Parts: sequence; C-alpha cells; structure tokens
Amino acid sequence: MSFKNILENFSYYRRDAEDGGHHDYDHRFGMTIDLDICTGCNSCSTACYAENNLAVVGKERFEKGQAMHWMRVERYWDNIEGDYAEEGAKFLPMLCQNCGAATCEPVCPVAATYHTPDGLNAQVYNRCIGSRYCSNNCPFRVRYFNFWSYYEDSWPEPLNMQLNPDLTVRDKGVMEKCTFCVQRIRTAKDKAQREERVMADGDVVTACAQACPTGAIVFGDTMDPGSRVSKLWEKHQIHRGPFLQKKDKTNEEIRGYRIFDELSVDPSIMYLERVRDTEV
Amino acid sequence: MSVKVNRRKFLKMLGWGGAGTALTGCDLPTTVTLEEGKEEVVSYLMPEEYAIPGIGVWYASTCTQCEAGCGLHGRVREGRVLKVEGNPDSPVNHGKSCMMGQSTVQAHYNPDRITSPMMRKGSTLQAVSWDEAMSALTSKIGPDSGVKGDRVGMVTGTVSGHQAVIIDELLAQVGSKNHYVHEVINTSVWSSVCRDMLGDEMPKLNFDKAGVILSFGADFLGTWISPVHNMGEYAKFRKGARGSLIQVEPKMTLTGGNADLWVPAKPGTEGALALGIANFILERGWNAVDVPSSVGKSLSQYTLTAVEKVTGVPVSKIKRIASMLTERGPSLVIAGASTENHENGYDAVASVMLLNLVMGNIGKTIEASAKFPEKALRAKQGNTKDLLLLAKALKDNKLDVLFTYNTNPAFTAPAVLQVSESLSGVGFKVAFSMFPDETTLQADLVLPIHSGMEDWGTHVPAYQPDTSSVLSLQQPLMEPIHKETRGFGDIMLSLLKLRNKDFGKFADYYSYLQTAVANMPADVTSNVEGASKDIWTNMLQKGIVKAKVSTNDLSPKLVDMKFKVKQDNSGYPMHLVPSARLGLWDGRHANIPWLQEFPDQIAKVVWGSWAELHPKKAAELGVKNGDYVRVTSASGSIETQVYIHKGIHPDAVSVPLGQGHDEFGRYAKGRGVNPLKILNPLMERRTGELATHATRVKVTNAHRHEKLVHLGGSESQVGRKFVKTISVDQLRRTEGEA
Amino acid sequence: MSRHRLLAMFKDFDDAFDVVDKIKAKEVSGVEVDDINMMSPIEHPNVDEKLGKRPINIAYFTLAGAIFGVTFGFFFLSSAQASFLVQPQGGKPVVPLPTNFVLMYEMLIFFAVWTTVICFIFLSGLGQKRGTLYSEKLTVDEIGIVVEIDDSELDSVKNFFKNNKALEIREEKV
Amino acid sequence: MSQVIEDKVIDEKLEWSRINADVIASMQAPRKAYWVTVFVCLTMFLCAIAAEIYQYKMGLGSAGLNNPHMWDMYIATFVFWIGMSHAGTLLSAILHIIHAQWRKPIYRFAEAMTTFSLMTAGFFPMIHLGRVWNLYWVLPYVSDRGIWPNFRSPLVWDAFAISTYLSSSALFLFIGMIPDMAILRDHTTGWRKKLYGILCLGWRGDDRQWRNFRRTYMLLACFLIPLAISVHSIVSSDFAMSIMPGWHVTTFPPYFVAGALYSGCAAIMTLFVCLRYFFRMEEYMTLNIMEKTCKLTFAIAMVWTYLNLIEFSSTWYGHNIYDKEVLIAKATGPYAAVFWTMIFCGCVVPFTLCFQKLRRHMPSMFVVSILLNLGMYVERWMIVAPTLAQAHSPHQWDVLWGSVIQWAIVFGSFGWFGLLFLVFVKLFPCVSMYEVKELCFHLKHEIEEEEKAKKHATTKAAGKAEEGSGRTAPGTPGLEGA
Repeated sequence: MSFKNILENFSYYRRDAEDGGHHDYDHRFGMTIDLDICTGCNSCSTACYAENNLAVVGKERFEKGQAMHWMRVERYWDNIEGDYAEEGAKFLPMLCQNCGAATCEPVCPVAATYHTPDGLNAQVYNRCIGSRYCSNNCPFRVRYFNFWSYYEDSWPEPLNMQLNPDLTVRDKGVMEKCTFCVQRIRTAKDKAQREERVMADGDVVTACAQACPTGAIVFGDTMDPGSRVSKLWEKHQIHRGPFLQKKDKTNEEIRGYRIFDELSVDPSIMYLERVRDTEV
Repeated sequence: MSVKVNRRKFLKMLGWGGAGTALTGCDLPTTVTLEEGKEEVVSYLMPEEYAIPGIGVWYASTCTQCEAGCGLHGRVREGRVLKVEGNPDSPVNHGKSCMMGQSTVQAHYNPDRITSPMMRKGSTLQAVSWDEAMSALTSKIGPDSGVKGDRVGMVTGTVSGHQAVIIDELLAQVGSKNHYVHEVINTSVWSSVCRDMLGDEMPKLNFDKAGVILSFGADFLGTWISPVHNMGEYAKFRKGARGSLIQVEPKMTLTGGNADLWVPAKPGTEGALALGIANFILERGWNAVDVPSSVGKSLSQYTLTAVEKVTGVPVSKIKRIASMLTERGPSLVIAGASTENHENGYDAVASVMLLNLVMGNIGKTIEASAKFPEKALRAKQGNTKDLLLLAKALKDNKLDVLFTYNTNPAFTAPAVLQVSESLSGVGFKVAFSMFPDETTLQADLVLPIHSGMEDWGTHVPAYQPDTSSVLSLQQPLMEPIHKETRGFGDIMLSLLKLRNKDFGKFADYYSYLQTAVANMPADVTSNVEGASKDIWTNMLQKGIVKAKVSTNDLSPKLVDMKFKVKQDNSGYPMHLVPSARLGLWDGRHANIPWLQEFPDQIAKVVWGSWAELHPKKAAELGVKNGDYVRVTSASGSIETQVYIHKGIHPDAVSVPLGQGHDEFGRYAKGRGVNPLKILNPLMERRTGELATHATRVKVTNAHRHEKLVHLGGSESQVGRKFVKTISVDQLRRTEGEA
Repeated sequence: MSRHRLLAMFKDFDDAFDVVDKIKAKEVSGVEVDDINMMSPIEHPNVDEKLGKRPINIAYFTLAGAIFGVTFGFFFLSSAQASFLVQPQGGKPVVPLPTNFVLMYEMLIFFAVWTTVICFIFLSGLGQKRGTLYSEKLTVDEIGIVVEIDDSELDSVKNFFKNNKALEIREEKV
Repeated sequence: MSQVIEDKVIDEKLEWSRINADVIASMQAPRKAYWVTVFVCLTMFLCAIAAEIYQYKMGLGSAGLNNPHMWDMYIATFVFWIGMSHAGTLLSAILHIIHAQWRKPIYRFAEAMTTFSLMTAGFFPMIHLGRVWNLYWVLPYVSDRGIWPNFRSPLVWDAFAISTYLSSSALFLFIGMIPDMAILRDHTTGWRKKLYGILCLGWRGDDRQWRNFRRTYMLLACFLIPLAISVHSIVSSDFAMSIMPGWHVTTFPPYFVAGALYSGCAAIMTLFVCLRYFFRMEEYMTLNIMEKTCKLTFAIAMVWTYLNLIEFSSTWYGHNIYDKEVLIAKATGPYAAVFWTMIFCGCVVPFTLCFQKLRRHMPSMFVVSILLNLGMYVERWMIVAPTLAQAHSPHQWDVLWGSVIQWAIVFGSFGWFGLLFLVFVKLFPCVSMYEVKELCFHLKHEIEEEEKAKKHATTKAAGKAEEGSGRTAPGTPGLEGA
C-alpha cells in the first residue's frame, strides 16, 4: 500500500492480456484431447475421483444436478439422419479449461479464484465465500459447488482411508473444479527443485491423462517448446492468447480447435476433431 | 522485477489458509523454506513433526476386478493404498487402467466388507471365531468327515495361476471333478470356434495391424476379453493409417459408439449377415485364399437379397462392408456376446470366423497366442455352461459340500434355474467372500477373505497379448484393514494340510508362492528379464515375469457353413439384450459407489437400471424417457424406466446387467432390476452355453413415470462446436497418412 | 450591564413581518434587524428578503467532502490492488481504471453526503442550548421573534411588541 | 403540472393545528386491519427465519440450486427489492428539485419504503452465499495477510453501492423528519416525548436552522439522484458484466433503472392505498395525488416497455446465437408462461391507469398496483433463470423451480419489509406535517395572488424566472412552481 509502488510501476500495472498481461509465467500448463481416439470409457473420470477426493453424491442429488464430476464425459447424439445412429455416439471429456483469460476470475468478489504463475486457474477453497458468480460466468459450466456437506455421507468408514492427503476434502459452501492435478504439479516441481534441474516434459501427468487407456489425453507445459503438448499445438496451429485464431491458408482444415475460442477466453485445452470414415 | 509475484509471495499473503489448492501436495518442508521471507512462510507452513506430508511409494500388483489380469501400481502413503494406476511393465495394459481397475480401492475399503467368519446357526448367520469356523470346516470336510468324491463341488469365477493350482489340488485330494467355473461375461463360444477352426482357443488379435475391423457384437473396448489392452491397440489402429471400425450388433455398445459404421442387424441373424458378406466376396472373387467348392456351394444360398430379408441390413450396406473388407485390408473380423449367445451362436461365430479365413487374415491380424508354458497355471476361463451344470447338480441334489469363491451364481443364474432355491438342498455351503452377496448369505459358513490389495496370488491372463507369455504377481499393497479376514490361499492351504502332509512345510500361502514360483519350469525361470535378480525379487519389483515361448502357427480349417435363423412363433415379438458394460460388469461391482455414480457410457444413466428402446418402438408403446415399461418373458418379467435412442434395433430391448441385487451392501441392494432373472433356459446347441441373448420378450407400457436420473441436459450440441466430426479424407489431407 | 432576551409570539407571518419592517424602520430603539432571530413552524419563503441575507456555508464543506472522497477512492483502490498482485485476473491489468471509476464515484457521494449532514448539524447550531425561551405553539402555527436587548430598553420593546399584536411575550435574563 | 386539476392537491384551509392533531392521532390509533397485517407479516418473517436456519445448517442444496442454476430466486428477489427502493428516494428527490408540491404528503413513507426495501435487499446477497460467516471478506479492510477483495467484481461494487445508498437515503429520510420530530416532541408525552426529544436534535425552528436545513436538503437531493441511478446500474452490471447470453446486454443499466422506478411507483401506489385506509388519511393522501402518481407510473411503464422492445429487437437482429436462443426460449420454452405474465403485467396492465374512474377507485388501484409489482418481480426472475437454464453449454441445460426453502425465504422477505414499514409508520409520522403546512400555506398564498393580481401572466413569468434561479441561487424559493 505505498504510493511509491504505484507511481513507479503504474504503467506496468496497466498491462493487460493484449500486451502480455501482468504475469511473467513460469509455466503454462495445457492439454490436448484427441476426440478421434477417445472412446468415452470414463477411465479419466474415475481416476479424477480417486485422485481429487471427489464426493459421490448419490442418486437423489445427482438427479438434482448436484454431482461433483470435475471430469465429465459428455455424450451427444446429433444430426442423425435416418433411423440409426450409424456414426456412433459423440464423446467429449469436459473439464475446466483453465482459461488464460478466464471469465470466472474477474467476477469473484474475494479473489478466491486467480491465475497462478503456472498458468493455472486456481481455486482457493479457504478464501471462497460461495457467491457462485464464477460458475455463472463459466461458459463451459465446469465449476462445481459444494451444495451440501458431501463428506458427511460420501466416505463411510473405512472408505475415507482412500482419501488423498495431498489435498483437502471440501465442505459445504465452497466452489471447486479441476485443478490440472495441481498437487502433482507441485510434487513434480519440488522433486525437480531437489534434484536441481528444471521440470522436464512428462514429469507431471494428470490423473486423467495417466489413466486414459487410449492415450487420447496429452498433458504438458505449453511454454516448453519441446513438450508433446506444444508440439501438437504447433502442429494444429493453436496458439496462446485470448483472441479468436485464424489458421494459415496452407492447412486451414487441420483438426485442432479450442471450444468457445470465439469468446476470447484462451482455453488451455485443445481438442482434436473426431474423425469418421464416411465412405463406410 | 521488483514486484514480481511468485508462489511464495502469494503464500505469504494467503498463508496456509490460501493454500487450498495452491499448496496441496507440497511433499517436503524443504520446498517451503525459502530464500526470501523465510520466517513468515515457515511460521505459516512448517507443519508439526508428525504432519510432514509424506511421499507416495508405488508397489506393483495385479488387478482382480475382471479376468483380463492387468498389472497395477498402487500408491501407498502412510501405510494406506490411495490410488492405483496401470503397471507400465505389463504387456496387458501398458500402464493404463479402466474405471473398474481404478475402483479397486473402493472394493478394498468398501464399508460393506465381511469382517469376521460367520456360521449359520438356525436360520441366521452369526459371527464366530476363526477357530470355530476352521473346526467346523474340518469336521465337515476333513479326512474323517467321510465326504468324498463328486459330492464335493467348487464354484468359482475365472481362476488362474497358483490359486487354480491349489483349487485343483484340493479337489483332487477330495477326489472330485466338480469345479464349476462360472462367468456371465465370457467368450467361450468364440474360444471353442477358435479351437475348432484355428487350433488356438485364444488367438492373438492384432487390432493395430488391421485396416478395417468388422465386429459382430464384440464390445472389445468395453467388455470383450481384455478391454484395456484392446483400447491401447485400438488407439494404434486409429492413429497412423486410421483403420475403420464396423460394428454389427442389436444394441450399441461402447465399441459401437466408436464405430465408423454401426449396423443394427436383426438380433440373432449376425451369422447370416457374415455368410452373406462371405458369399458376396466369393462371387466377386475378392477372397484372398481359395475356398473349396463345397463351401462355396453351401454359401451360395446366402444371396444379398435373401440376407437382407433375414437380417434387415440393406443390400447396399452389405456390399459396402464387403468392399471395405477387401479394399482396406488386412481386415479383422470378430464376434462377441450378442452374436455368440444364441441357440445357434456357434454357427454364427463360425460364419464370422469363415470371413477371417476367406480374407486370409490368419497369420496377419490373427496369430497364435503365446500359451504359458506351465499348463497348470493357465487360466480356467469361466462360462455359463458350468452354471447350467451346477444348477442341474443342485436340482438333482448331487452335492453335499459346495465351495463358492469369487462368483455369485445366486445372482447371475436365471430365475427358472432355481439356483438359490436349490442351494438350500446342499448340506454344507462354504463361501470364500469379501462381501455379503446373494450367494454368500445363503452359505452355512462364510469365510471373509482378503481384498485384492491385501492378498497374495499369481495370475496368468487368459488372453496373452504379447509374443512372450506373462505371469502377473498379485502382492499385498497394505496390511489388511480388517483383523479377521484371511487370504484365500491361506485358507485353502490349511484345508490341504488336513489331507496332504506335503503342504505342511508351508507356513502360509506367501511361502508357498515363493517356492512354487522359484520352482517353475526352466523355460519360465530361465527367460526372466533382468536376469541379474532371481525370479521372485524380479516379480516383486516388476509385478510380472515374461516367459518367451515358441508359438506354432495357426492351422485354419475351412468347413462348410450352415446358419439357420430360428423362426419365432411365440407371443414374444422382441429380443431381450442383457447388455454388459464396462463398470458394473456382470454386477460384481454394483457395490462400488464410484461405479454406481459414473454414467453408463451410452445411455448416461446412473444409480439404476433402464431399458433401451428405439424411438419407433417407444412411439408404438407411447412411452418417453423415464416412463416405466414391463419387460415380460416366458420365465418372468421386470419393470424399469426407458431410455430412448437410435442406437438400438427396433425389435430389441436392452436391459443392462449389474443392478437388481437383493443383497450386496448399501450401494447395490434393492437398486434396479436384473435382466438375467427373466432369461429362458435356452442352450447354445454346440457348446451347451446359456444362450443369454436368445430370450424373447414382450414390452408393455407400465403407465408410470419418474425422472430418469442421467447425465446431461441436451442430447444435442445445438450447433455449438463441442465435438466436430470430419471425414477421413480431410484427415488424410491435413495430417497425411501417418 | 445585564441584558434580557425577549420572545414575542405572533399569529402569522404577516404580523411578524410587520414588526420586522417596523424594526427596520427604527421605530424602536435598541433592536437591530440583524439581532432578530425568527422562529416558525414552517420556513417562510421570503424570510430572507425581510431579515436580509445571512450566510450559508454548507456547500463548501460538501465540495470538500466530494473531492476528498474521489481522491481517497483512487489512491485507496489502486494502492490496494498494487499491493495484492495475485489479483490480475482474466487477463485484466492490476489497476483496472474503468472499474475503479465506479467505486470512486460511489465514494465521492458517500463522503459528500456524510460531510454535508455533519456540517449541517453544526452550522445550523442544532443541539446547542441557546436560551430557554421557547413556546410549543411554535410547532403548531405561531411565529416567534427573539431579540436581545439591554435592560434599559426592556419595557419600551415589550410595549412595542404588545402594540403590534404580539399574542404573548416571554423574557429571560441572559 | 398541477394546473389542470379539477380538485386540489389538498384543501389549503386545513387548520395547521388539525394537521398536527390528525397525524399524531394516526400514530396512536390505526384501524384493526393494521394489526392483522402486522401479524401476517410477522408469521411470514418467522417462516423465513426457520428456512434460513435450515439452509445455513444444511448448505445451499436445500434451496434446490444446482450446477447450471447457481443463482435463482434469491438474486432475482435481491434485484426486485433494490428496484423497489428507487421510487422513494429518487422520486422524492427529483420532485423536490423540480418543486412538485404534491410530493409533500406522500414522500415520507416513500422514503421509508426506500430505506426498508434496501434493508431487505441487503439480506439476499448474504442469504445466497455459500459461506455467510465469511461475508466480511467482501469489505476492503486492511488484513495482516495483505488480502483485498477483488475490486473488479460487480459484487464488490454492489457492496459499495448499497452501503452508500442505504446510508445516504437513511440520512435523507432522517434530515427530512427533524422538524416533525420537533413537533412530536412538543405535542406528545411519555416515552415518545423523550424519544423525539433526542431525535429532533434540539430543533427550534429559528431562521438559521431553516436556512441551513433547506440548503442541506437540496444538496442531499442533488446527490441522491445520480446515486440512485448509479446503484441500479451497478446492480444491473452484476449481469451485464458477465458473458452469459441474455445477461451480457448493453441496455441493461437504463433498463434496470426504469424497471426500478416502475416497481417503486407501483409499490408507492400499494402503500398509498393501504396507509390511506389504515390511518384514515383521506384528507392528506388525496385522490388528486393518487392520480398524479398513476400518471407518473404510466409514463415510466411506457419507458420500461420501450426498453424491453429495444432489448428484444437488438438481440433479435444481433448475431449472437446464444442470446437469440435464450430470447426464444424465454418466449416459447418452459418459462414461457412466466415470461408472458411479465409482459402482460408490465406492458398491458398499466393501460388501466389511463382511465380516471379507475385511478380514483382505491380498491382497483390496489389490485392494479399489486399486478404491476408481480410483473416486476417476475421480470427479475426472467432475467436470472432462463439464462442459467440455457446458457452456452447444452450439456448443462436444466430447468429449475426453486425449493420450498427458497420460496419461504423469498416470501419471508416481504414479511420482513412489511414489518419494518408498519413499525415505522407507527413510530414516525408517515405524512410530513411541516411540509403539508407549507403546502397549505403556499396554496393559500397562490390563490390570494390569483385573486388580487390581474396581471396574472407577468407574475407567472416572474415565478418561472424565480423558479429557474431557485436551484442555482437558494434563498429565493420556488413556491410558484407548484
């Protein structure tokens, strides 16, 4: 709270996303999900439950729409001409996109959700007062609110022994969402620090990416040009930045896309379009 | 920059409070004793001595959730196993895992596990001490109990490795041959066809080498043979040249959901379709291997039009499939549940296999498997034939003593077989069980066994996906959580000791295993990878041993095919499809809250049963999503909600397996319905399997509505670009062949 | 020498104003228009014309309050933000002026209003005891005129009021 | 504006002493209906308390909220009450500045309404919080951890705006009451005398006090108008600042302000009828005043309707498919019935105000005003719910009708408001006595003028001039403006 600070750095404090934003990122973790080889088998979702202490809410609350699946596999039927779904179903693993210009962040009255230098869109449970504005402002609807004290009946003895001590069990009134397994990132960072090296690609694997039987999910640091993710982003011409992206003429139709890119939220997850053999 | 904010600054500000996610999982205090602001940070963050966050250690083991025998790594922290992940060294799952594998922990920590031995006193089961239990056991089946021969029976799920060995040993001691190996989700028809036509009952399938896969109801991504392995292969198959998948089945399975072309053939006519395709291929002379004229002749009756009439699959489509098989080859044609489990299932699968022979896939996409050298350790695969035999034996009162382990016939047997009723006729029923399921609660003596993460064991996957054969070790990941549970092996050993002194020298199953593994034949032990270490240590570390074995090529036999579709004249117009799904499986996982909460992959329904209907049929019945319908067969009826979608044949109604438990703990009990209960006792003619998909039913509107509890508001993307589908040629244009 | 304070009550404004005019016209000695303090149940619109302009200074304080509010607002907000750097969110700058303007605006009004009210209480001499001379009729419909005079003029002034239809006269020693 | 009336705003021959007497009497002996209402409100309020306790214990799931519907009726009700608060202060201030004399008999309870509906509205952001006990984290206090609220968040703006608005309008109300407090001090006995003695801050009514009083009142009025407008604009930005279809609308601030005035006027009409009946105020709250209020309401209703049309058409012709979907869904989807209710109550019902017969028939005015209020409540809900029900992600589409708990708390808020208001009118004069006196005085004056002066036109001009200067140069009053 010193004037000196403001006067000296004012111009710096006025930087927004267009001119690089305020953060000097250490990492910007991102993901690629290939919808062509995603089979919609739910393994990612299960792994997420196991890793992140997600509550099982039971039938009644599920019916109310109060389930807590950070990683949900959406299934769509559409444009089915004819009597049968001949092209099969459309599966979409949907999780928090950890947007670079996240719409949930500016609206939180208490700054409980903020952007970390790792490029994560972090949710600070202890700071959250549960105004739920963030969720209302999330076009992906991937933020989940603790409408009840789920822990009371989600882990009857001895199920609670399975809870991951690396992160908290949330009580009622708190917003929560996918964190890109921040606890794993933290562990990997500390490991790297102890071994006095920089984090390498593959040091961090989120629970979902680890479990995915087809390897449809690739996780990594989009700032590290060597990582698998950034190679894929490069190949598919998806770049960081909150602005709608044009692909170059040479290869306009390449598969990569980010959902709701037109909303300029800079999602950290690139999806690869699903492919179907139309000749069949 | 002077005002650069980093995690430390932020933590200083928010402190432990703010650390909600920002700090979760910092694994050593060293990470927070920092250069700047050390004091504050430490004062906030340095926890008490006892609370220093620990480090997870990973141990290798084997998944027991289904028969595939995937290798696992279990993360153990502070003596608790927290999470399991696939074992990268295992050739079965290459470090991956499915939802059931992940849920092992919830089976292990399940609140409804049986925690002490129970004995039937009067009509009720009462907790007793192990001594009491064992003495009862001794008196009933000990050497001087007089129990001998075939009046002792043992019913288990698929068993392999040394558990199979000691089971055999015990039955041998008693002099009984009654080992019923029962699985509802099985591939026994497929296996017998493979045995007869290829000379290898579990041939190795190279999905990745195939250019096009034609699957007749084989849900290889979900429930067929070795799902996790298949999914890995499937990924390879999709990448690179990107093969195409054609799925023929009455009800869309997970595999069907991923197919490029999903073809609903009239239930029970898949064989005709296969032969029709074969015939067309022969006519066009597209066949890769010559076919004896006799075969050709018998095929010639399956003209396109005739086949269309029978199967309801339009000629154009049949032609396209045929040409795909030719152009996109090498192809792979497989058959699964909805094709096998009919009265003429064998013929159907044989017809399918014929396609493989005709297209010359043998040796390309279908190869001989690497059998595990030591026969005794190989998997005894479960089937439903044994269920029928068991039912008969029970009815005729042929059994005095019955052991049940790792299976639940009282739940899976159709009601008409009256298994649970006639069980009471058995003098002494011993259940090795973790959970109070239907069968267990009928036993006279219940022996609580260790969970898959507390017990020792070895597993030889029935399906050997590699050129070298694998033996996978199941080792405890933690101390037993309940004092009163014991390992299955240990109990069996103590039973063996009663009759065979040779086993006296083994203190417990662990020591038995150690010796047994060490004494395995040379062709196993000599080929251990990492030869520096002895085989046992190697197994403990890697979780597996691979045995290089020489495989002889398959010997395809072309026999001439006949496939008759049974004409139905009963009053039951519809086909019941008791579909299995990755998750609840055959119902053995219904007590795992996670698996109840995860939606079915296709219908997305949770925590209950439903009946899938085609929109047309629904319109006829005048039902909409959530309405109740009554599904009635000759042997009973069930009532459940409908889910309507275009992934099912109009003549079929599909009710998933898994629900409808009368017992089995808080999460499963009294939830949904069990389609197996209303099956007619029809047999597959050649193999004697239970024809689970042959039952005809009629569906009526029950005029009752409830909100269908399922995931997802709109079923359509309403023009959003969530999942965009492009054509293969666009893919090739943009990304090239590989 | 000691002084007296007089309160004369009148039926309505007209009578009261006549008296005021007369005093202006120096018909009675010892009383100046400026000493007159007029009490009434409502405020007569022309009272200023009669009694002459008298100062009202509230507006200045209000202005001061407003200016303080807006400047304080700006520095408070931006310095708070500048010291809480995790705040830059959704790609927004640390000190986002447009949003701060909104809050500055609110603060402007907040401080302005409060200063106004507080100053009103002081400037209008509320809560200060100025003599016990008061009649409850003042809050019904009668008008009161209070003057302060030397004892010497006491009687003459009283008479003056009496003659100009004062309904009642109260007096007290200062 | 009061030239074209056939009956007077108020009978100027009213004895001032009677004015005092009547008002004081009203505070002591209301009709039985008053007590009935008090009882009803109390019970509603208690139900809400019970519901809130349960919700506090169980979590917000008990309100039936779910993933897409993170907000529901709580926020709608919040906006409704904020809106309600606008008529009082805003009207009173505006009318004061333009010297509309007829405001005088009714502005007191209007302002009271403002204050109390604000106090009601204030509850809802708290009730809807997941962790109420950490509410204070929204306030910008200096914390040892250097944490601040997020000044970007419209919710924080709300906190600022509402506290400013609440305190300011409360002060406005209080300042306006000081002279009446003095009257009450002089003419009541017992505890009331003591109470008012303190509250009137020793008001004596000497010219110095009056002078400063007038200036202060004017200044406050000048501040309150922009404040009131800003407050509702800020509330609207709770929605307008988001990216949700149907919320992200540029015309929201004026739309909300108009809606606010609308519902406020409707509420004034309701209370007007009630008070007039409860306290036998026929002589003060005259039909003439009612008519004026009605006309005002009608005007605002039309403005609101117009803004609706703007919003719809801009959405319709805009290229944002999401907005369009939401709009269409509103009119045709599951919420259609509610939506059309809103259109009917908000755009059609006000036309009844065109008929003098109705305007002067209290019971029907009561009904009409209730309908208008209903319409405005529904409007707020139609802003919140449909958007959440059908936002960007179709997978999360869902229709929600609030749970019992939610309804109980919403109804209870009306009880709470009613309670506060009824207690207020029992304790304080709901009609401003000194200003009614002024009103009579001015009317009388006016009439005399008209009688004696035949150079009517010139005085009028002069009056206008004076009025015009009245704002800039205080001291020259604008009574002719009446």
